[in-house]
Amino acid sequence: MRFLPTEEQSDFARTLRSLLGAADVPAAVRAWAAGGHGPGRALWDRLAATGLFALAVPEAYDGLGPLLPELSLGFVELGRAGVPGPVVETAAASVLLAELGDETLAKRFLPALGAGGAPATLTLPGAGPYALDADMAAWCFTVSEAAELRLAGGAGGPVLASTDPARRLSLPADGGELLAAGPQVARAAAVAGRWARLLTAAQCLGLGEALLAGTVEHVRRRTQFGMPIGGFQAVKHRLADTLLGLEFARPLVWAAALTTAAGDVAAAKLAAGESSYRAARTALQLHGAIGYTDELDLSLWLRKARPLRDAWGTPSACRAEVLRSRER
Amino acid sequence: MRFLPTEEQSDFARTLRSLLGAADVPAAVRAWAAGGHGPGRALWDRLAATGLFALAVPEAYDGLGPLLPELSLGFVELGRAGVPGPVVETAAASVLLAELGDETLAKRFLPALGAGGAPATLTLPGAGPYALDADMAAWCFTVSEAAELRLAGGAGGPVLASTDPARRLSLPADGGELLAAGPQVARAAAVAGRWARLLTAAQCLGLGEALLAGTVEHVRRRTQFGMPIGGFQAVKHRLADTLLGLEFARPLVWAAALTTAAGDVAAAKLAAGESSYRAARTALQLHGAIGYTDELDLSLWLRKARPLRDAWGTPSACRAEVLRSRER
Amino acid sequence: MDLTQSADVKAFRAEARDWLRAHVPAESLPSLETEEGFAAHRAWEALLHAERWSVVSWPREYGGRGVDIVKWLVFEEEYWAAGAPGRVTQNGISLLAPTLFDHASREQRARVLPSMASGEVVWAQAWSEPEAGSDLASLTSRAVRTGGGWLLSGLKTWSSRAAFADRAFGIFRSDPDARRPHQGLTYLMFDLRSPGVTVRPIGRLDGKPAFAELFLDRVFVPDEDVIGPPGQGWRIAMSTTGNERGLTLRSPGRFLAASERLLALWRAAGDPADTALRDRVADALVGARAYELFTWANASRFAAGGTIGAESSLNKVFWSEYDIALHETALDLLGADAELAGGEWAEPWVFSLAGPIYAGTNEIQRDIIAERLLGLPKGRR
Amino acid sequence: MDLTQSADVKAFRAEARDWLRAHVPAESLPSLETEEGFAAHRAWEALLHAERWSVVSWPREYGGRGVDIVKWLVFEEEYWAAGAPGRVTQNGISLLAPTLFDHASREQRARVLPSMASGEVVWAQAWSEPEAGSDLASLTSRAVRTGGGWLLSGLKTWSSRAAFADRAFGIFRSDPDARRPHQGLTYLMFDLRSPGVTVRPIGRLDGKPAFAELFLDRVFVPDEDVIGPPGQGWRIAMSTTGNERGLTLRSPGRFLAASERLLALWRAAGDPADTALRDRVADALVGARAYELFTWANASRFAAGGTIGAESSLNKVFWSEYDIALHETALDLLGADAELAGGEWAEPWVFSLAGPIYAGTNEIQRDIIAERLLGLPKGRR
Repeated sequence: MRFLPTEEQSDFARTLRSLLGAADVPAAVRAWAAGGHGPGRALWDRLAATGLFALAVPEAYDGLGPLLPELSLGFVELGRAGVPGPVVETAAASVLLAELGDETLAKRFLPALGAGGAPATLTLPGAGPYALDADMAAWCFTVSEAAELRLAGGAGGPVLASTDPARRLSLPADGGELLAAGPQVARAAAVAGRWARLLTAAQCLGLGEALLAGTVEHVRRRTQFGMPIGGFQAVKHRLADTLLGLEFARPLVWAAALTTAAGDVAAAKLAAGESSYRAARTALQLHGAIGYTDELDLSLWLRKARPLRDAWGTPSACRAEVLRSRER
Repeated sequence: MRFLPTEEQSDFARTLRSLLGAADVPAAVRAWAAGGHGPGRALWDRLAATGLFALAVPEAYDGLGPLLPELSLGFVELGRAGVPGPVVETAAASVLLAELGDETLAKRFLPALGAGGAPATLTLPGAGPYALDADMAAWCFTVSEAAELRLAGGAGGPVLASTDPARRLSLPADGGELLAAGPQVARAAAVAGRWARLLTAAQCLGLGEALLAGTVEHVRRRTQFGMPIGGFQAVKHRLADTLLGLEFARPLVWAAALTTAAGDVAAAKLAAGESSYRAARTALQLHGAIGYTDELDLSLWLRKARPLRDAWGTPSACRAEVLRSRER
Repeated sequence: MDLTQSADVKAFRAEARDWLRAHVPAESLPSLETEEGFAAHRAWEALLHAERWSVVSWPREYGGRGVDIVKWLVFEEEYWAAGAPGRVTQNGISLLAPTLFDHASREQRARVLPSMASGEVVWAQAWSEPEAGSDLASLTSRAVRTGGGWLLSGLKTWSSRAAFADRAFGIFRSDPDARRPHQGLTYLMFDLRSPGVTVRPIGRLDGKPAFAELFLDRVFVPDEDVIGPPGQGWRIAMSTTGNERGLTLRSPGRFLAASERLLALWRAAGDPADTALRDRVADALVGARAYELFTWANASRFAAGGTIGAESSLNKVFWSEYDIALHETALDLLGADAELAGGEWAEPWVFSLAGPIYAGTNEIQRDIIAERLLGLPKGRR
Repeated sequence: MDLTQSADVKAFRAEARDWLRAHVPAESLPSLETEEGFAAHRAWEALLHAERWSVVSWPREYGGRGVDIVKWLVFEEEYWAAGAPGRVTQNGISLLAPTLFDHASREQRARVLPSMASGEVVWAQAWSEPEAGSDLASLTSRAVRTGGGWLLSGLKTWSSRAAFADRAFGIFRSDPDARRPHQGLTYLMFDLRSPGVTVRPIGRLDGKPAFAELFLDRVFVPDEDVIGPPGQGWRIAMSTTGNERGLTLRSPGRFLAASERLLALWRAAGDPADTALRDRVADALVGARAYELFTWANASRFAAGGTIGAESSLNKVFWSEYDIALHETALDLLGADAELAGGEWAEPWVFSLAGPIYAGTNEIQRDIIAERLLGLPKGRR
């Protein structure tokens, strides 16, 4: 037992981090929010080249996976950089199709999903009605309460503005091609939902870390009353608590990626979602008015924190799952 | 409308405060905890002489009341001083008997209750099974779920130690004289329960104020790292929040004493109970190890805060009542 | 100790309620942080003003009804309970007007207050600078003496609603040689359309231009627009910020109305089995009631000749944290719809997040509470 | 990244579990903060020691099994899951022993460790003084050189379990002329029954004598009981308090077991409709799991040759606040019975309340986290 990322895993995360650090992600996010997907798609292609999306696809279909630990570490970096787009949904759609065990469907969709050439979005029963970025996704999968998997014809209506404008929501179009139905779909959807929840947790963790790092930098620099505000004990303690929350969320994310147990995944999402939203609230308060503007890049992260806290499992839903997973 | 205590009301509170300030209440509390009720009874007699207990008794039965605002202001002082004994229960028993509208029972009990010569204890349906200080009470009233009011023969078993040893709990003896039964008892018990809840809220408020005042004094005096610990911002902010909680609980207690509405009483108990327990936790933390001993008088207040937070209505029960009172 | 209302107050309440019921727009106005919404809100202010509802507590000569604080609180309760629009004139009415009543000349009051009351002139505050936020005394914008007036230069920021407002007020460094940072400051009013003023709107988290930067380059201000003696700006401004934090900034009526809306949302959308959310709805109801009662007690103290000093910091911390908790609860009740920017709770939620920052950060307020109300040692502030 | 256990670890776990199942007393022992309970716990330690379970991570020569940190954590998990008694030897094992391993002579280790492992000698710490709590370096108790040893004088306080313990350890001012407060201190061990020692038990909130004051009046300590070089006590002690805060003070097994007990209580007593309490039970389960996993990650770092420094402050703040939240939840589940001092949750609740105070207050820990882990400016501490 060595409960730490391997050298290889750390290298992969570092590669993504440096790729994203060198890209102008904030510009891509702002363009995305305005409906200009070009820079975001270019970023997506570079991510795909690292093999990121292939980690969710079995080797039999030109993938590298399924490798949830690696994928989770990668999604921490996506969260840290604030990458826009249906990244979680694309990976979850890959899992759904791989779990279905339908050779034809797998061959039809998985190679393109793994190669990153076809961003996909997805709605699942019990996880909210809105599809993320259906206006740009190549495929929009939906699973109904009745366990029917369909390929919807994209967005069924206008984009509904989110409080994070880089999250473009819409209701999937009604109908569409019926791909599969029955208990196997329900089972595969449950697995895909767990992956979506975990990868969102990983994004939250990275997002929270970015918010904390940016705030630490700000309070060391910002001077009021003749001293850096980072020297005030109230500021120090609030940041200490923020770090604490994130540090104890991280191993939960790792463990959930190893066990994929429903209770572990819910615990990871709960802890990462809550601590990253707390990090956002702290960042806003300690930046003061400047943190409240949409001009500072910080706003791109701030606006993401609450929707991601709730996406693929609100804190309340995750707590309920933690106890359900312990029922005898 | 003048939502402030009148001069007369303030004078009454000041009288109690100075009476209790001059008495050695901590010694009485310690003796009480050890089963020695003498000093506590002497204190009780002096309180009775101010007319405190008569405020819960109608004038027709030698009382001065019912005057809930005055009584509530008085109970804030009892809480501040940490007075031991079934003070809330004695007042609530008076209300129960006055509300019953049974002339014989009223004449039998009310004059002695109002004069303070007969401490009484009381259990009501839905408010926990334990009677406070039944081992010393002159009368132990019980109302059953079936709305039977009985005069139990004192404690039905040994004193069960409370985490506040000055609260001596026991189950009332089974049986006893049946005093009344039926809907009138249920109605009177509901009114008595509201008074008990409100007077406990008032006690909590006084208790919290005493804890805050003692802690402020301590942190101004206690020096570490070459300065009073009250100069550290973390300490200052924690005490500021403690004050905030108490300051916003106080008007709720006043208003509930005026309206006696179930929702107002529940709100007062919730706010006063929670803020006084938070004051206790703050007091403990900021006193450090010395706050954790039973030698410091502070411990007498600290140990009371949690049981009083829950007595006659836990925070959860009070929240439920707040919403119930708003049902259409 | 009394909470009963006199017949006179009841009649006033009924009058206000009737008028509001008849006039509050059925559809909510567009956001007042947009040009279109700003104009619509200004029109609403004119309507209010026509019947003397815009500034009920002001003397009649300035457009008010001269009512006491009890009636002002009652009007606010009815105003917000009726779902009436946010007040675009708020910065002038609650920040500048109290200063004018205390420190301005009769001529200034007569010139400035009526058009403020009618919404014809909407005022923005010009306090903060990039390097002077919490540490307001460190501001560097200058007022330089010139013939018949002053020339303002410098950069002001976080000027709420300045994107669409008409005039602004603030303090400027008029004596750069003063020994201490809060000396040598002067309180002035100026026109946002004067030569030398450049207004750059700044987008809020939700993208709306809720405030602006003001670039000032030798902006002329005549002597008649100086409030109080030159050099006394800090003292004068502090009575204004005291006010901003105090009784008049956030009336209990707002939170009573918001908690009722939350209760309605809970009844409509809440899962009755979810006691975790139920408890938070209960806390919102209790908090609004506590704030209402705390305010009645303070109003009674006021009426009895008392003053409100550092207690206003308790007020500020309470309502700002309360407001966030209430809106977070609403969003949690909405589930997946919480995220929709067009929902009725989204904009007030974004607005609530700023509460602990503006009008003196809550960190500063807690310092004030600890030092002035509890007597703890002063920090290095 | 791996959480699987080797066959060897599994076998060790099974052996520990079997032994504990066979030997843990069916009835819980009386409180170890009473004389009777102290004796019962000492007897339990002897039983543990007889089968080398009392100090599994120590070398065999001192009574241990020489197992690595993974097996130590596994043993702790099994120990607490089995409902085994609190460890009366804990202060010696977790505070003094690490110092002895790092700084003592071979002779000292051979003399002190075996009787510590068996519970024959129970150790108390003697750190704090009335005026030196968080600010430990300001201590004034003295060690004065004398023939063949030192004479200790002064007053130590908050000495946990010293009411019934045998020996104590602490630091004393041996050079009153040292230039800085943390210089000129010496680390010594002494007998609580030596002439000149007066032990005054101090009652805890629940009345139990959980700690004591130690009045020392020229208490003789032979040179053989000085640990490390005289004058180096601060450096040596800091490695101990670092340890107290760190990996070994509160093993995840304790909290995993406590959260399981809470879950059982929830199933037995909880109202399934009360999701507010359900959420807090869920938080307790998640917190225990987080603490377990955080510890596995740190143990892996350890095993890879890393060290744990200021991270131990994260640990301390987490478990101390977690512990209170867990016990508050349990009490809230108990309703009216929460108040009964004889209930199984009452004593651990009282104990949990001290968590944010001892072993370095959480205020100090947060300062350390902010300064050493986040690089924020040092305060005036």
